[in-house]
Amino acid sequence: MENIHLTIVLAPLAAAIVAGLFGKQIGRAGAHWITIVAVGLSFVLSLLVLKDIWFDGGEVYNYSVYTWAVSDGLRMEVGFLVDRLTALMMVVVTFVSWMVHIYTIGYMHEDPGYQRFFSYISLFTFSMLMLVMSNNFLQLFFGWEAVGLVSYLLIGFWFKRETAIFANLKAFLVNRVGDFGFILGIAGVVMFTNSLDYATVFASGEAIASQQIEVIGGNPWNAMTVICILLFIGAMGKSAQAPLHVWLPDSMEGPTPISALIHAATMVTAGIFMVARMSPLYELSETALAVVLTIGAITAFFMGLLGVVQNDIKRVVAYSTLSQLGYMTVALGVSAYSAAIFHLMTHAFFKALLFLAAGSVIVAMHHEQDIRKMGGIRRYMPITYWTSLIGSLALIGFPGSAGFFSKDALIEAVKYSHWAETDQLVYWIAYLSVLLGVFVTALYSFRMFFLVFHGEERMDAEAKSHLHETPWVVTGPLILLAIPSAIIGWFTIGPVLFGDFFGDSIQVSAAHDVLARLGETFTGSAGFIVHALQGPAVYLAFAGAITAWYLYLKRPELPGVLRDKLSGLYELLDRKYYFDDLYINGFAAWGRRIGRLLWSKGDEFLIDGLLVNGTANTVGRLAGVLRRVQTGYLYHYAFAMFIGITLILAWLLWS
Amino acid sequence: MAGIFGQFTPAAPEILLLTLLCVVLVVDLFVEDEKRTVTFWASLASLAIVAWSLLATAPDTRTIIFDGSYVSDALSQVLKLMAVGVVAVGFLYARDYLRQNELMKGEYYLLGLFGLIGMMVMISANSLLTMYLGLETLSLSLYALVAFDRDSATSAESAMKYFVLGAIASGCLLYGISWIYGSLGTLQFDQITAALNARPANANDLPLWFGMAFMIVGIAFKFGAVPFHMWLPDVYQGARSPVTLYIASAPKLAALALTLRILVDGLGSLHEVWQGMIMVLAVLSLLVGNIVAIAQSNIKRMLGYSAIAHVGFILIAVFTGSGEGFAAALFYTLTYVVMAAAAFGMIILLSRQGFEAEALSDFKGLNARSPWFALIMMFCMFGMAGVPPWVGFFAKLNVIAAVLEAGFPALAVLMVLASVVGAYYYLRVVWYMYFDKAEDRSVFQADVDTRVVLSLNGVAILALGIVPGWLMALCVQVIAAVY
Amino acid sequence: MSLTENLLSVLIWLPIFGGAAVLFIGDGGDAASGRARQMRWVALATSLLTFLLSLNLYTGFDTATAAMQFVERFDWIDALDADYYLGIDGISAPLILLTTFITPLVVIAGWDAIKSRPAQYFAAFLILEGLMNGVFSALDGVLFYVLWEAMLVPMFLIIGVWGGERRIYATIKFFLYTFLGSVLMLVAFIYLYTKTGTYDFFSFMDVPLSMLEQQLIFIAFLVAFAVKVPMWPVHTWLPDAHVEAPTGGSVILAAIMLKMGGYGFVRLSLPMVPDGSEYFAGMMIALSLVAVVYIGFVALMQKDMKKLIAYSSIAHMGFVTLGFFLVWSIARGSGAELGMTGGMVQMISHGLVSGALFLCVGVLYDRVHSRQIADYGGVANTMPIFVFFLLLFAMANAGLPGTSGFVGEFMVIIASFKANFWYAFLAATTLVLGAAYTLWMVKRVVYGDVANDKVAALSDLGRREFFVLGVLALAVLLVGLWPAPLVEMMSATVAQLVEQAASTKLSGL
Amino acid sequence: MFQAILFYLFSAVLVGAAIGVIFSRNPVHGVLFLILAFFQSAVLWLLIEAEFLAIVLVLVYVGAVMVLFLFVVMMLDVNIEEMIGSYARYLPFGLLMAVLMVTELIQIIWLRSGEGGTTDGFAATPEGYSNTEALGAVLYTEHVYAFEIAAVILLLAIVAAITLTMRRRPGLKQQNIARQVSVRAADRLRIVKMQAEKPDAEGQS
Amino acid sequence: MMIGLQHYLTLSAVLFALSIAGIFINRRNLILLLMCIELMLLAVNFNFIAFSRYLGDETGQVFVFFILTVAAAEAAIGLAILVVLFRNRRSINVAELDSMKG
Repeated sequence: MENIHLTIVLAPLAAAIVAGLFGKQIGRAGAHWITIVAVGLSFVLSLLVLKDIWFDGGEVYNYSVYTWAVSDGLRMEVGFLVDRLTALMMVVVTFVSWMVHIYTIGYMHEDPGYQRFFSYISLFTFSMLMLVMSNNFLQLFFGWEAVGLVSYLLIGFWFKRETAIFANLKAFLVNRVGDFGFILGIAGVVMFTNSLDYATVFASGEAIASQQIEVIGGNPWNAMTVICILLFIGAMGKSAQAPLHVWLPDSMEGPTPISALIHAATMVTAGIFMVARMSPLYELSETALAVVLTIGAITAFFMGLLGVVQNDIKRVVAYSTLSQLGYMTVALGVSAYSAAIFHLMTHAFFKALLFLAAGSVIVAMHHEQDIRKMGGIRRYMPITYWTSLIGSLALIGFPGSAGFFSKDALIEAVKYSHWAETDQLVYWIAYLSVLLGVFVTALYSFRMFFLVFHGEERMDAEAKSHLHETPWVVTGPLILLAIPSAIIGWFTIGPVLFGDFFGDSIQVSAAHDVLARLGETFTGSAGFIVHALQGPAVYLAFAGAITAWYLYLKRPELPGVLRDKLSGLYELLDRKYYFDDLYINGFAAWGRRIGRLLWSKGDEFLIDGLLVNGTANTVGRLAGVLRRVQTGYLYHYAFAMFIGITLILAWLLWS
Repeated sequence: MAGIFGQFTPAAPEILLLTLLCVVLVVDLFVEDEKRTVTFWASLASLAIVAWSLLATAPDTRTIIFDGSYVSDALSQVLKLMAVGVVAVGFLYARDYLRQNELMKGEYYLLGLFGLIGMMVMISANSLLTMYLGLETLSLSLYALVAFDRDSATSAESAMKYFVLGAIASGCLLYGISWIYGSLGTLQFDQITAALNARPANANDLPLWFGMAFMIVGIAFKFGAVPFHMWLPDVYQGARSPVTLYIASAPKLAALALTLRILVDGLGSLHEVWQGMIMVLAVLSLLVGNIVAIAQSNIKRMLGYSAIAHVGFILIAVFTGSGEGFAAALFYTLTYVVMAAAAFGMIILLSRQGFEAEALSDFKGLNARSPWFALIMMFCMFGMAGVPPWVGFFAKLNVIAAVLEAGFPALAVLMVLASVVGAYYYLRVVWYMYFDKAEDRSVFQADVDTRVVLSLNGVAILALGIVPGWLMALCVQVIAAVY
Repeated sequence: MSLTENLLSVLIWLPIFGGAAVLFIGDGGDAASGRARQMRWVALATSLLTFLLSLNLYTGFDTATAAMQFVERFDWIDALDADYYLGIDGISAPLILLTTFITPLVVIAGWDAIKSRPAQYFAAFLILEGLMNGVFSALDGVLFYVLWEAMLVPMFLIIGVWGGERRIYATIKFFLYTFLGSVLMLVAFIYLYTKTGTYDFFSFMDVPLSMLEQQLIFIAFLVAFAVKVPMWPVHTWLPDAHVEAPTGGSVILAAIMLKMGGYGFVRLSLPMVPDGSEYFAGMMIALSLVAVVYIGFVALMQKDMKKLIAYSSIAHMGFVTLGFFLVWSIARGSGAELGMTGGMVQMISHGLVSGALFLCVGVLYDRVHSRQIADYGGVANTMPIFVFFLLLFAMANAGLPGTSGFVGEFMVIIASFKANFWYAFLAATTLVLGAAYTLWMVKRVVYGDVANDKVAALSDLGRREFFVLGVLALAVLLVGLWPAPLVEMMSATVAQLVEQAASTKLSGL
Repeated sequence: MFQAILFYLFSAVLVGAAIGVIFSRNPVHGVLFLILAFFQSAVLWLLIEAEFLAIVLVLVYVGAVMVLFLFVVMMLDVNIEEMIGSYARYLPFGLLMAVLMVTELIQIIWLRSGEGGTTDGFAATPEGYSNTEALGAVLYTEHVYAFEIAAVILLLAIVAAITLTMRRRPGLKQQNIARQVSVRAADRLRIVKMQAEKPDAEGQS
Repeated sequence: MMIGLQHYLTLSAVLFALSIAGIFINRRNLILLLMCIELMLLAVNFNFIAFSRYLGDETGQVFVFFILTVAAAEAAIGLAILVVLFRNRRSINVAELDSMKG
């Protein structure tokens, strides 16, 4: 089995290296074949692993591949932990990645950086697998940063575009802010356990929780809280939680396949995965969970709201991703880790689908992304249309779709969570956010759907003349992704949420275990639908969709009126709550200003100017003064001598 | 040798030198101007013979002859040999220059040999009288040498300054000697020591101190220590380069002998009293020398100030009053003389007919003109700056060690800081040689033998730095044998 | 007399004599002449041979002991009781390997790039290599100091002769700054000598010293090493020197000469004056953190690529000193070694990464003759292979896991968290700042549309450049992916160092 | 007492002469004042029975060295008007230094000399003592080495003085007797063979 | 009161100080400087002779003898330099001897 794990990880890496370094030699076809085969292999093997661990009851693998370094008793290793959580993630990652690989053939076929692109996405697959398969914090961090790197490379894939290279730098830096917290969290873990190994660390969770750390003098905080919050800062960066979300919409500058793969399905969910993985730790800190919950709730609702005013097709999907990530985070916050992972999985399918569908539209529209210039495309691109519809329904949680199961379960979990008893404020923030979020989700999803596929055709004649369905390499993955988006919830909700699918890989304390309580009433997928129809969420979703229909198909002039009436609100949303302004004109500008100040005033003026050159100049000036004593006049010379003698004598006499 | 002359054996080198000098004098008289090199070779031969006699007649132990006027010991042997060697090297470097500048007169060599006699007398002096006479012999030859180019106004000016100030200094020295004589009734160093040790505890030492102070003025002047240094830059600059080379090298050995003989041989028991004075002089020299050198644009003058700074180091070594310190001073002086000879040799090498290479900028682009001699000059400069692995570093190391051993860490720090300041102007020469473009592309006109010796001289600065052990050991031995 | 017995001497003297040979072969005044070609091959052969021989250090190294290995000892200066005493342990061996590894690369990198007086150029580097190897293996105060200072001379010439426009200012500043630093160390050595009567490092370590003595000696050492490292606020020579130095000079300066400072701290300060070091540890940590944060900000605003990398060097070296001086802030037996190991690894890594970055700038400079970021833009369009390497090294500079740059930073951050949350907090800002200044530069230079004709005319890496950068890239990745051999090499020595640093020398009084 | 009167008298003249030296504007006057000072000194030396040196001072010093001075002063023919300068500027400094120096020296001679500032006369010389003989006795025995060096110094002075001042002026007509005597006819007369006729016209063009 | 050692020493001191003052005061004529130096040596001679008589030891007088010899030689060389200087500059003005300074 170890060899299979290694193959799963290394096959994409090898393909990436070959495609990257020898891209010229193997040609375009060679590049896509080798990477597709490699990732396909990984997918198949991942399925095998999943099958082994799920159906055959295979053991959990936890072993070290090699020792990275040992110092002072701290073993830093590279190793794999393959349990059910991992196996599930592996399948999701490799599947979506595989789809994206195939899709890319069509999407990128005109691009000069074809080989490079395949190399990058294969490398990404490798990095993501390293992340999810890690059995220790070091490797986790490695994967964490490596996916960030690839994300950076891919966002800036079209490096001639000023916006793209701005976006990739921004993405990397914002992620780095998260990583800043993350590495401190890891350091904290090491401090209290002197180990990086998950198993060891989880085993000493109670020990950590019983200790305190004085971050600010005189205020001892619970060590576990500090560690968990620090780790969560990392998750906030990677999973784009407010206020570290700003990079994700900008990352849409990258080619659409990677928006699907990285910025929707896999990488951005790394934070969710990480917190779920760390459930034994988070369970021990109420405060940390409250933070997670609050941040998630804020992201879920407010970021969704932004989707309503976006006109870029990919940005709408991106804000939807933010919002959905917020949902997952909320699930984590209520200790419903399984629900978070479940939503992660369904979201991976339908969001990848949505992105790829959007990409399909974009390709057909010759890289036009503004939905105001689309409309009525349904007629030209039937496959894209239908798959998009499936994706959108899944996204808004149409009963029976994959998204429905995961999101409804999640909302239920929030509703019945222990927070209702322990902290009303947090509880209501979270609950209202997720509920209203449903409406908003439906609104922006269908707003986009209607504007793109229905209504009048607003594109120009030129674009219209070329408009036709995209080739099979594009539509194929759409169909393949549409299938799980539609149906996967039916089979999986039972075992994943209420069964014992995750086993020991996710640990929830009994007091927090809301899913177990829900599970008591769970009777099956159909029953779940029936049960859900009694709650508000489904109706809110319908309401959202209908509102969208009314505003954008029935009365298309209304949105303009509304925008004028609510100009303040619109401005706020349009400027994305001013986060970008704060970061760019605030932090970044001030950082540069501080840098310039320190450089010119500190280094150049004070240290170099005054101290270094100042000393040198002083010595030089002193030399100039002293040499004037040497006047050239004999009597002055003699004078100096006699002053010398007289002083020596005086010293001898009177000292 | 037997009979009554047997007692003169230790003084044989001086006697031989004087005899040979007379021979050279006569030879020079009968040589035509075109064949002046005969005088040169005769002088070199004389020096070789003297060197041989120094080695051959060296007494095993400290020997005092001429009723206490003359002492021969390990210290005198080392210093004399070095002086003879350096004078010989200086003669060689000077030859081509003198020829090109139509100064090839026997007098340069004659006066040089007279000066050497003076140095040897000083080195072997065992009484204040012989010390004074030796000093005057040396000084008078130097005055004459400085003024040696009769057509140069600057030479004459610097000679005049040197003379007047030198005369004042020797007047002070004499005044000091008179007080010492009056207080102790003797002029011989060993008797002075004895008298000092025999004096009653409550004796009035003030006259002694005064005498000593005046004598220190004489010593400081000879060395060029601040504030008795004012002659030095002017003389270095004003004299023709071969003369500067002469003044800058061997007389430092004599000055060291002067210092050690008077302050240690004679007045060693007054160590606590002279210590303070020497320290003040040394520190002032160190600071003034290093700082003012920065502002110089004439390399001879710059090296003059650098010499003042080096004197500061030597005097600090003496100041410690310990055997280690004296050994360090000896080592410093010996190695400094080697470096100074090479540095001025380079200046002479760069000069040619009607052109004195004395501006710092004359060294610009030397690396392009002659990489090898640029390297040699670099050795000199880094050596003087005290950068390892050149020998100048070990010289400074020894002094600092002696100072720390004597318990003056602050002084040691001051010394190294002054060295850093000093490094700047040495670096400037290197920078001119290596980093700047040549303004002057003329070819050197030196003969092969000069080039070879100059090269060896330069390489010695490096070689001594890599294996300084034997010389250091020698210095320690010499000092241990004497003090 | 076998090779292993005298390996260290060989590593010192082979390059020096090779350099002398190169100097004597000369270049005939013309970089393209046949003699110049011969001379280059001699230079390359010498440096490669040195590297190959130095591999014996690795194969023959016993990681189990902290004692000195490959020891050579002969009497040198009896009068001073100074010996020709060489030996290496786990902290010096990797640095020697780094030196011998980098030098051939520098020689290759300068192969065609140096047009004026190439013989002197190569000779200077070879001699410098020998001296650097000597510094890392010297165990005698005088020998150490001699080599330490002598190193300045070739570097002084390298910057001054082959440097940029303000080279004279830069090189004089470099020389005097570092000279000023080291002379105080000399005073400290001599002081210790007066206490022990020998210059043997081990007797320096054993001699008991009062607190005041230790403090003063520490300050003397500090000045020497802080300048070399360089630590804030005595760092200002570095940007100037780097900017003006020729590519090879920058590489050696960054890759190895800066390491002298760090090496000095662990070889001298910590074991010789442990109590003094402990007394000043807080200050040292503060200065290190200032270097990380302050310099990070300053680097952000640099317009000159070399200057930017130079400033980033200062920030990265802050991790080295931070790692070293954490020892006393961490409870015994729980990670002090980690910090020190991290510092050591950071030194090696920084050697590779910053060296490589300077080479990258050199590649651009050779083509465009500008180091200004503003003169570039869209280099990726014309030099994809180069950009691949540049990105790799930039990422390493930003401390991306999987590259060597991460290893040391990771260890030091983890160790500093054990000491104090805020140490780790400030140290970790490098994740953001390091990425910000490095990638911002990359963005402006590499990405975007072709900025001007010069960029449009750029040709991608030549064979030699590819080789040099490729080798460095492999090394960066190797250390990043598998630092265990390196760490293992150091572990015994680091453990002993921590022991020494933690023990007190006051009691022996 | 008589001795004391003589001492003070001659001392006063001596000091006066010294003052005259340093203040004289005309160097000739200066030399003459110096000669006066030497004479006074010789007398004072005689007073304490240093006869030999007193005589030497007059004979050698005044007789030779001072004449040399005078000679040079005359030879250089320096414009005296030019020499007249303002002493005023440095006078205070000079006097201050002099006063300081005297004060310091007086301190040790009188005030701190242990015996409280009183003084005895010099001890009488033994019977039959000859100053010259006594000096001669030690000069050629005990101090023979110094004596020889003194000789070297004088030789040096000769060589140096000649070096510095003897010069062959260019353009100076000199006779070389040896060459005149050893001259041969061939050196003086050159017989040139020439063609009897002028070259022809073609050659000229 | 007898005339003794201290009187002579005092006289010598006065002469010494006067010679120093002379060197300062005289800014014009080099010859006068040389004369001041002669005065200084005279002062020294006074000291030696006085001490020699006081100690009853001839060495001091021998020293004076040598000082006189050296002073003669010195005067010869000094005057020779003076002559050289005068030939080159047509002046022996002390205040004009400042071509080298700094």
